[in-house]
Amino acid sequence: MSTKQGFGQTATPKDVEEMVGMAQQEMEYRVELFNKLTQSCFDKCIEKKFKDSELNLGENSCVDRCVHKYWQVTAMIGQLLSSGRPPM
Amino acid sequence: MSTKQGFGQTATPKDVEEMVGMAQQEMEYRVELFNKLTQSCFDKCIEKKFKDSELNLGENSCVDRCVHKYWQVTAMIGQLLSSGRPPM
Amino acid sequence: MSTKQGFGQTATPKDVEEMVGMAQQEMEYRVELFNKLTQSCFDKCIEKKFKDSELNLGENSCVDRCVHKYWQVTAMIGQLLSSGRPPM
Amino acid sequence: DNLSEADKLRMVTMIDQLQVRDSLRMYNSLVEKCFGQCIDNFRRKTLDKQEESCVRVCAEKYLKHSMRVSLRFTELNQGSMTPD
Amino acid sequence: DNLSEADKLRMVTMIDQLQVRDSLRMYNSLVEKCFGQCIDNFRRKTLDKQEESCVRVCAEKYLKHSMRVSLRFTELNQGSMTPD
Amino acid sequence: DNLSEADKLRMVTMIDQLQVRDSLRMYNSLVEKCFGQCIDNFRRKTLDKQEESCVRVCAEKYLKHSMRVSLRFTELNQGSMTPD
Repeated sequence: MSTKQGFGQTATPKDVEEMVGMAQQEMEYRVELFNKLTQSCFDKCIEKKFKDSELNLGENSCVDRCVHKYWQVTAMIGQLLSSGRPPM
Repeated sequence: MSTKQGFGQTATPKDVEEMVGMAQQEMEYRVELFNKLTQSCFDKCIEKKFKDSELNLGENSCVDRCVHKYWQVTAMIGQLLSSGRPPM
Repeated sequence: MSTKQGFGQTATPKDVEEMVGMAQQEMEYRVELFNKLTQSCFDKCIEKKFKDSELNLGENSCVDRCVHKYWQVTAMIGQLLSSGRPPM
Repeated sequence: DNLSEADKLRMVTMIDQLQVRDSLRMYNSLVEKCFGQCIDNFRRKTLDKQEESCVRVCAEKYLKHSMRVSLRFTELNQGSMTPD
Repeated sequence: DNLSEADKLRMVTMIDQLQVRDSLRMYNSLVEKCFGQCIDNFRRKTLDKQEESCVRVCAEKYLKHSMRVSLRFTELNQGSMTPD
Repeated sequence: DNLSEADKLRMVTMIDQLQVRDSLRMYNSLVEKCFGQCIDNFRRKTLDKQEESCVRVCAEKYLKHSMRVSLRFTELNQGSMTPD
């Protein structure tokens, strides 16, 4: 139906460029959030003796709570930033 | 006047590619410099008790001096790198 | 011989896109590996007094061994990841 | 300067996208920093009052700090001061 | 939705490339982390048994940890829990 | 190999740009590292002699270290050594 040149209902090259760009931004943001969350909770919850390759009960529940608290902090700071209240 | 195909005085696609690339490099460098500077001076100057959300006098003047010293270190190392003196 | 439009033996635009992308991935991976290796071995081997700008004998041999061990750890973890053994 | 309209638009779009990306990175760094400084107790899964207050103050201080750094940094870049 | 087939293919290619890149970054971070935690002796140039065991356990724990975080993170993103 | 001239040029340009980017990143990391290690006193706004000397030695050592790592890393990648 549609062709590469973008006639008819098809998105124009510029729109496509922007959509690809926005999808990429969104993905990058989520991946970076996930990576920082994983690092932070590893440092806070996982014992560094590295004797047993299983996560024990204490580590597992620490990780669950850590993810939840990290998510809450993300939400809190997101609200703060979007409130637009001048920080000075 | 000019058209997308790059006739006349218009930059060729390759030139544009390079100009966009260079502008992007320059911006990325400045943003990364600003981020590292902000992190470094936050770690060196801001009290970690987080009781009062204002910066006090001591913190403010520490930040000003920290930015200045960071800028001097950037200039010093820039000269060192561009001098081309073989480091061995 | 070949033209930009990609007739004959020439790679199609999509193939080129992918090849450029893959070459870029590979380069980024190697640069990041090199940077993390350099940082890690600097932190582990180089004295922080910063009096003499030469690396001394102890520092030099520490760096050589550090690079070798880092390379072995990279190989070990690479095998672990590619073995596909379910980690749980 | 001798860019076509289409190319100018492309550069503007590129700069916009970089700014969105940098804002999102700053957001991620701010969360990581204040989480790291304020949260050390994982006996409950929700933030207590003290943790919430610490996170809020940390984020507000970080933003004020960042604005001050930005101001000073701009002054230096505009050459209003010399590196003596 | 009103993307041409060529554009759809381009987005799929872009997403694939980002996933490869993220896997390679994760690999690099994992090596850096476990090297940093396990290797502190540079009197020999090869890993001894104890270092090998530490690296193996560290990497396995990190992967298990990462999978658990991923599971919880997905639950939260799907709104199966509310943030209070 | 069966790339058109235009595509070859594109890859060369891409590689050049990545190298410029990596040099700038290295420069930023070097400044951050040596600032972090050498500067801890903020009672004055200019570097004193001792700080200047520390920064200079730090940067020179870092560059020499980086060159040695690069040499060893290249040897390992070329398979002149086996990981036993």
